[in-house]
Amino acid sequence: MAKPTPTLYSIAKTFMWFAIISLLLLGSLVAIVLMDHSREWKVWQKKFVAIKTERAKKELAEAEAKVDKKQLATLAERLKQTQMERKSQRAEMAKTRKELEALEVRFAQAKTHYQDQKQFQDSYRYYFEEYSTHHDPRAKEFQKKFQTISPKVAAAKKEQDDAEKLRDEKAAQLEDFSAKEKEVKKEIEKLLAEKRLVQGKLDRVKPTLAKDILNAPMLDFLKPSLQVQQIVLEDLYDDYHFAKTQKVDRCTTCHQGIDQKGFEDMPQPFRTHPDLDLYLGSQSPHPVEKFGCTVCHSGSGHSVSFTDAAHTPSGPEEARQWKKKYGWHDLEKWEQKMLPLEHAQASCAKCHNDVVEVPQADHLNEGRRLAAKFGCFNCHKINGFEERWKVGPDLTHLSGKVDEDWITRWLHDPKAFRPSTQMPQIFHLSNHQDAADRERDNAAIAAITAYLVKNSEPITLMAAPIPGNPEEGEKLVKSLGCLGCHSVGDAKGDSFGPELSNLGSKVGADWLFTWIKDPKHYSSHTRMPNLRLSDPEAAHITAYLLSQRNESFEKTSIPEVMPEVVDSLILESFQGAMRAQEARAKLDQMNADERLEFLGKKSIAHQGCFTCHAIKGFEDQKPIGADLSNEGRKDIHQLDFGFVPIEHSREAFIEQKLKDPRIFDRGKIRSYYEKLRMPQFNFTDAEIESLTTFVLSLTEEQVPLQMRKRLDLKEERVEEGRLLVAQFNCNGCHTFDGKNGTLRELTEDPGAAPPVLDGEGAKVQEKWLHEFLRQPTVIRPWLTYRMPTFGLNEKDTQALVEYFANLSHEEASYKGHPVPETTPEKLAAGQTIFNQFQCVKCHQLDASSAAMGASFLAPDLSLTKKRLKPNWVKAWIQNPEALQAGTMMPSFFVDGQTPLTEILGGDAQAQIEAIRDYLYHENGVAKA
Amino acid sequence: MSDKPKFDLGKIITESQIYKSMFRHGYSTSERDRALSVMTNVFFHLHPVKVRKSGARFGFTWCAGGLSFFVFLTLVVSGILLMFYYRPTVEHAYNDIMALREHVPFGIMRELHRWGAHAMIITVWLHMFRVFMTGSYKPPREFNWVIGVILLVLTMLLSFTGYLLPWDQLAMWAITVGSNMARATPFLGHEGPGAALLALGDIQLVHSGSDVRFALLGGRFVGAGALLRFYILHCVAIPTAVVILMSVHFWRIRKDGGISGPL
Amino acid sequence: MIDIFKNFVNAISSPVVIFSAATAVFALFVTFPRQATSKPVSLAVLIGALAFFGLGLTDKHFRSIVFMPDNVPIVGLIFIFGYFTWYAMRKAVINDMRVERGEPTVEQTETNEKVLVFPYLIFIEFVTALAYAVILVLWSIFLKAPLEEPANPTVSPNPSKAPWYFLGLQEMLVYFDPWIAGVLLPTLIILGLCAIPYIDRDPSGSGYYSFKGRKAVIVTYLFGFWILWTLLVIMGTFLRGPNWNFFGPFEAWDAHKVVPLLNVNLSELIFIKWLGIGLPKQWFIREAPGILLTALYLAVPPLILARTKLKEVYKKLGPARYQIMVFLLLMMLSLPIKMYLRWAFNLKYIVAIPEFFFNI
Amino acid sequence: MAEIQTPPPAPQTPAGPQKIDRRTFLSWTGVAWVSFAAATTGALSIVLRYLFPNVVFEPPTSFKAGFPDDYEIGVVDERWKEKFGVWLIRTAEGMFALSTICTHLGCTPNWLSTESKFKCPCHGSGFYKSGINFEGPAPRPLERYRIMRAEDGQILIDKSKKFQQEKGEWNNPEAFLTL
Repeated sequence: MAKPTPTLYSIAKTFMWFAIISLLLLGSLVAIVLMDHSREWKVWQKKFVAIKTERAKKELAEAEAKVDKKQLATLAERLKQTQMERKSQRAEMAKTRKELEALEVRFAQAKTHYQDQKQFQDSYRYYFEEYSTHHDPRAKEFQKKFQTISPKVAAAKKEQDDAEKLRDEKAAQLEDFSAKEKEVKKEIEKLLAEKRLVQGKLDRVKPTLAKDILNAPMLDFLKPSLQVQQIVLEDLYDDYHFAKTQKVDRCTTCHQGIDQKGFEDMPQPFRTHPDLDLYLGSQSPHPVEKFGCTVCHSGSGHSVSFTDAAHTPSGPEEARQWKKKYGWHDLEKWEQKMLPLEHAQASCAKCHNDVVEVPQADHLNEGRRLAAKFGCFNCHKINGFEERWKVGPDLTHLSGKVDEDWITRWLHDPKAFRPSTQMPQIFHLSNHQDAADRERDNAAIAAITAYLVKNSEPITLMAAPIPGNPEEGEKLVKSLGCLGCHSVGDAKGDSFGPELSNLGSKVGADWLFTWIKDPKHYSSHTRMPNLRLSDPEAAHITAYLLSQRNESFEKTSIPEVMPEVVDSLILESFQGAMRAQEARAKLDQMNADERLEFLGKKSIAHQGCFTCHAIKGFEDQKPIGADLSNEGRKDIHQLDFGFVPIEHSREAFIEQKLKDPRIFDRGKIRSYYEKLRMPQFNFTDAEIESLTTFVLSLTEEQVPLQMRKRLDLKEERVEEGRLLVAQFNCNGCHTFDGKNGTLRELTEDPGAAPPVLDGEGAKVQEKWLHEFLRQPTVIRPWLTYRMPTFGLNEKDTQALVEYFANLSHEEASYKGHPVPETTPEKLAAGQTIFNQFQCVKCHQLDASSAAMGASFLAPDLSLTKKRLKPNWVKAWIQNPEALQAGTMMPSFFVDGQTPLTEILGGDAQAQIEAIRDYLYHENGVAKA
Repeated sequence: MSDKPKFDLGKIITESQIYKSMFRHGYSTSERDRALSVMTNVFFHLHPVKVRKSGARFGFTWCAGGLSFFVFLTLVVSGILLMFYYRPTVEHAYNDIMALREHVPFGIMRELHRWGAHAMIITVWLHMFRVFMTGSYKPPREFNWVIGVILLVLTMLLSFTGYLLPWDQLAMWAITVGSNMARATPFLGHEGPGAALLALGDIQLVHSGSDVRFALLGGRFVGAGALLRFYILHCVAIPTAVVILMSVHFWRIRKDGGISGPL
Repeated sequence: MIDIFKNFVNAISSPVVIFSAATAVFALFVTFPRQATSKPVSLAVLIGALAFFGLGLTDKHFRSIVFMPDNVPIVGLIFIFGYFTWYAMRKAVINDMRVERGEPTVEQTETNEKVLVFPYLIFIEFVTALAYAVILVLWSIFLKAPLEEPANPTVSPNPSKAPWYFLGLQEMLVYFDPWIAGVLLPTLIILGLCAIPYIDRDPSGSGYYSFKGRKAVIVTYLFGFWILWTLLVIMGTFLRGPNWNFFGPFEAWDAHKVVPLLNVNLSELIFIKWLGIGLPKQWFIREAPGILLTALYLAVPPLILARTKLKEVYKKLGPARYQIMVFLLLMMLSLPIKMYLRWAFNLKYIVAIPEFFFNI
Repeated sequence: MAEIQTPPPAPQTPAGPQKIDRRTFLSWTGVAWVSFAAATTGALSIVLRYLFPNVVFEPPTSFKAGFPDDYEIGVVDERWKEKFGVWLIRTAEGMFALSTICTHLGCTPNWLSTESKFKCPCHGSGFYKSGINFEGPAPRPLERYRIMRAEDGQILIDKSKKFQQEKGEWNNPEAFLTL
């Protein structure tokens, strides 16, 4: 016997290990499958299915209740009857059916035969044509074939048609047997239609065993009912730096009810979008399949888990809840987190970037308005706001206006003089609280004052020729229209211009008199218009405005400035630019006044006063603020949160910055010039929120052109105009373009208020409007308010004319509007009607002799020809109420009927035209 | 002519340590060295040291099998080089092929690859033809014949998957026509016989989104998914299988008695 | 003169003529291999083929199709395979004659002599590889790889063709449904090829060229390869134009060509045309004749042949192998059968159950 | 393999420390091979399942096609052909949506309005306006898609549900929108 080969271990035992390890492998595979199958979003989808099923069941019950049971029973009875009837005709039906079958066969045969023949005919035709083109002798052969077969085809066709006709007839005959039955069935169906519809809906949504199987692990590729939903956005892109990739939003995977009505009260994520008419709806301007979600809300559209989608809580409270409920955490590595809901409007600006106001985005618009009002763009670079005005007054001739002490006191605390002022607090803020910094601030203020006074250019001032009467002045201020821009004392007006209180503590009489007589004399760039005041008017107003003083402000003490503080600040400012010895030497060359002036210049440059105010010596300085062009997308790590314990998010930073601009210096050791410089505006919380939205809206993200709101020429013109309207505060007086005029609101008698300008473009002739804007004339003599002269340049004037025209969907034309052709008869008729209607009763030529109240007075009709568009006049006479709601102009032609049946055959249209022609006629109204 | 020892470069090389470390034999016409050169060389080792005279003749083998292997190697090399310039995405694929035509240095690589692919199909067919005509599939070589048939199929699949990659009309529609046949696979294709029987209630289980064609194309039609899948099949999956089967094929030639010959 | 020739060729060009003619030529070739491979005949065939090709190149339509970049390999393939078929057959004929004379075959004379692989075999392989490299480089220099317009899923080119090596299958689609032409038949081809060594186990004829002793096997293989595969590839590549219409080699591919294509199913033939009773509503009654016919086709010949002509084969192979062999052969023959049925009766489907995508 | 079939080591061999009886051995073997086979099959099916992505970047399968009045009676409307692969045909009674995929090999047929038929360029299949095939290799009529009214009254076409004439599915109310 051969020696057995040595063994190493028991084979049998190996199999035990083999079995164990195989079982473990199998187990781990099962684990993989289960892990892969369980996904967060499926939980939500299942919940939504449950909600929808519940609803459908309820609807079904309702639909069932609605079914008329009685009628149903009757119909069922009738159905039975008709069925019986049909059954009685069974034999007959069988016969017909048999006949039909035979006819079917005949038709099938005929059809086959015809098609068979036809294809040969087609083919012969082709070959005949082909060969004859190439002069091939075979052409003849095919011609013959074609000719032979053609009659056969025709015959076959006829046979087919005949057979078809017979068959159809027979089929109809067969149908007739059960026609009544079908009718009844149809009626039953009609009765049950709604129920069936709801039933179908229920069947579609409700969970079933089949659906469970199809959603089971490994099988869920076949036809799962739970599925990731995604919207692939053709024209929107995510910027991945190396390339732009198509945007994909899977938000609807969980937010399943977002674009369906009826889920408004559901908890998230199922709730319907609050504004389906504006967003998501297929008829809305932003249909979901085209815009998706993340282009507005931001976040990670590809993600289907709560945390990875980059949801952003609206506050620490919500954050805590989410952490508990969903295991949410802040996605640090994701740049574009979802915008908190209150700032979602920030995204509007991505596409609506060249309009003054984004429709329906009040929050963003308010932010933009505030930014414009407080002049954020004066210090910061903001795309789209480059060519704006300086928001602060011109300081070129400052000495002519205020004295040194006032400037110093003002700089120390502007709000102490006028609490409503727009001027922010610059000194003595939270990061300048220690004694040394206070000293330095005092020195800087003194230095700035010194610089401003020294660099103020002289200006000639006029003195009032008569002493003013304050009471008269007060009346004038209220009646001339100053309140369209300013609040004065107790009289609340528009807040566009500064509040005119306590001027007695600020300016001199000569300056004020000169200023209100001609604002452009003092400051060529001012937005303050010229009210064409007479000397007495100006004197009265001056007297009135100067009568109010702020005594406590006048009494505030001006802190003393220590020369060594001035020196140290100067030396500190040299740091980095030169060595200490050189700096000292340079300082030593200056005397005390020069030092103060030098420091003043340095401080103005440092604080950026020149960005809002025109100051001599700073004409070409660059703004000092941070570039905000991409602030809405700024990397969080680039924001210096310092040691302030707030959430590290863009919104939190911006809000905090606006609340206390200097707070991020807290706990830091910084030299005077290194400290944060943004001044304190004392915004309210609401203002801060709006401004934050605005700042978040500033991105350089490029939405493809075709997806942006692109303005057509008309809209562009309108936007240009809107900018001017905002700049000159037209809405301070007039109501138009969706905004109420402040002054109009303040006036009790609408007839005495500044006119409504809606439809102005359709109403007045462009040439006239152009002249009027440049040089206003009196149209409504009974009005005390005075249209001011804005000193518009040619470009702005034309822009405004275009604006009004385009706002009324009119083509602006300076060619004038031709006087309508007419006949003497018509003119005569016009005159008759004019007199009969007693037009002159309101449209008086001499308003001063008016015996009626202002609300009944109407413009001088002799201006018509130059001022109004003929078409408008016609429409106006026809139905004034349609053009201007609440007008005092009576409707003479109610429902297109005329009360004067004798004139012009009682034709209302002709009568209206006659009046119009009369108004436009050379010798018309003027003579009357 | 001097008496000095002749300068013999060949000798210097063959007697150097480097040469000897690489080759375990001398370079001479001696029978021993020639035998050793096959035996000790990993590549030549595919062959035995000696073969039947009849089997070594070109007239007998047409060298079709060896040539197929060589063509395969050229395709691997040119294919790898092409991969440096080609991205299998619908955005880039066409442009990258265009680049090979327009400006890539030696873009002729694409022609070498494409015509090489055609050539390989011809040589493989030829090889099979020769093997059949000489009855070389007969026992004991049955199994190697079967492997050969599989290699033939894989060769055609390699060519077929590569056909799509230029992403032009020719490519896309050829693959559309070709892959549409998969729709008709019984039970597994959504238009195949019996597929309609696989249903759960009124829900069809086999439809255009769950059938075998979808698995092949990664989509309901020839699109981005198909391009990527075909690229992976063409460059990785099928070549790997081919290399493995080729190894078995060559190994079995040796084990089954070398190139066939009469008994 | 040339035009008459071209017109003649075009006129007689149709699938049925070409297929029948090729089959006839093939039959002649395998019936008279000695004569067919003799020098005068082979020279004549070669000259004839070259002349046809050369003449063809004067025609612009012929040229445009033959020189389409992806079609060039098929031209090569025709000549290469033509040559090697001739070459293998010639060697076989010589060997057969030697066997007849009682001499050993050429291979047998050398089989016991062994030569060193290095250099003798290696060198052949090396030179062949280099020769191939030269050919490939020249081919690549003179023929640009095609690149058409970018892929467009909405515009299908007319005709849309699969890669050339699959055009045999695409051509089969004219006669069979996709599941047969595209799935069943290819699978059977692969399985059939794999099955060859398990069916043909006769050890004689291994390792040398021979014909006489292996006639049936070689004829079947060559018929399958040349007629059922290569010929269909050639037709699919060169002769199928727009709308998959058939065009002569010198005919312009006119997309508007109209040819009668209307085909009928067996059930329609029987129930409507012959019986005149209309199609039965139930598919299994409607298709009963076709199903029966198919079943008979697959079942009866094996039974009969096992008792008659293939008695010996049956004995040698045993029932299982025999059944597989006959099944494969019948499937192979089903293609020409279906082709001729189409040409003769316009028959579309023998069994047509579109309800289940099941058409034969 | 050979080792597996060998019976447990012969008694004279000094096997492992303790002997395992035949039955235990067989049951271990059984468990081992069954679970191994299951694991292998499982791994393979995971690979197969991996081939079917859960999300596909393909055009949506349903779309809204406007209102019925946008379509002329008797005209084969090709406005959705390019984007969704659908012909909308309005007849006197209603509308139906026809797939633009040839039932032969999936090419896109052309609508030849002069000849009033669909003709597939690939293999010459011809279809009537109704979608019924009448020439060429196409084995069956073109498919129709589900067509219905959306909640807002627009026509909604759902391509995920197909109706085949030869199965009698064209009588399905969702295959034809009665107007």
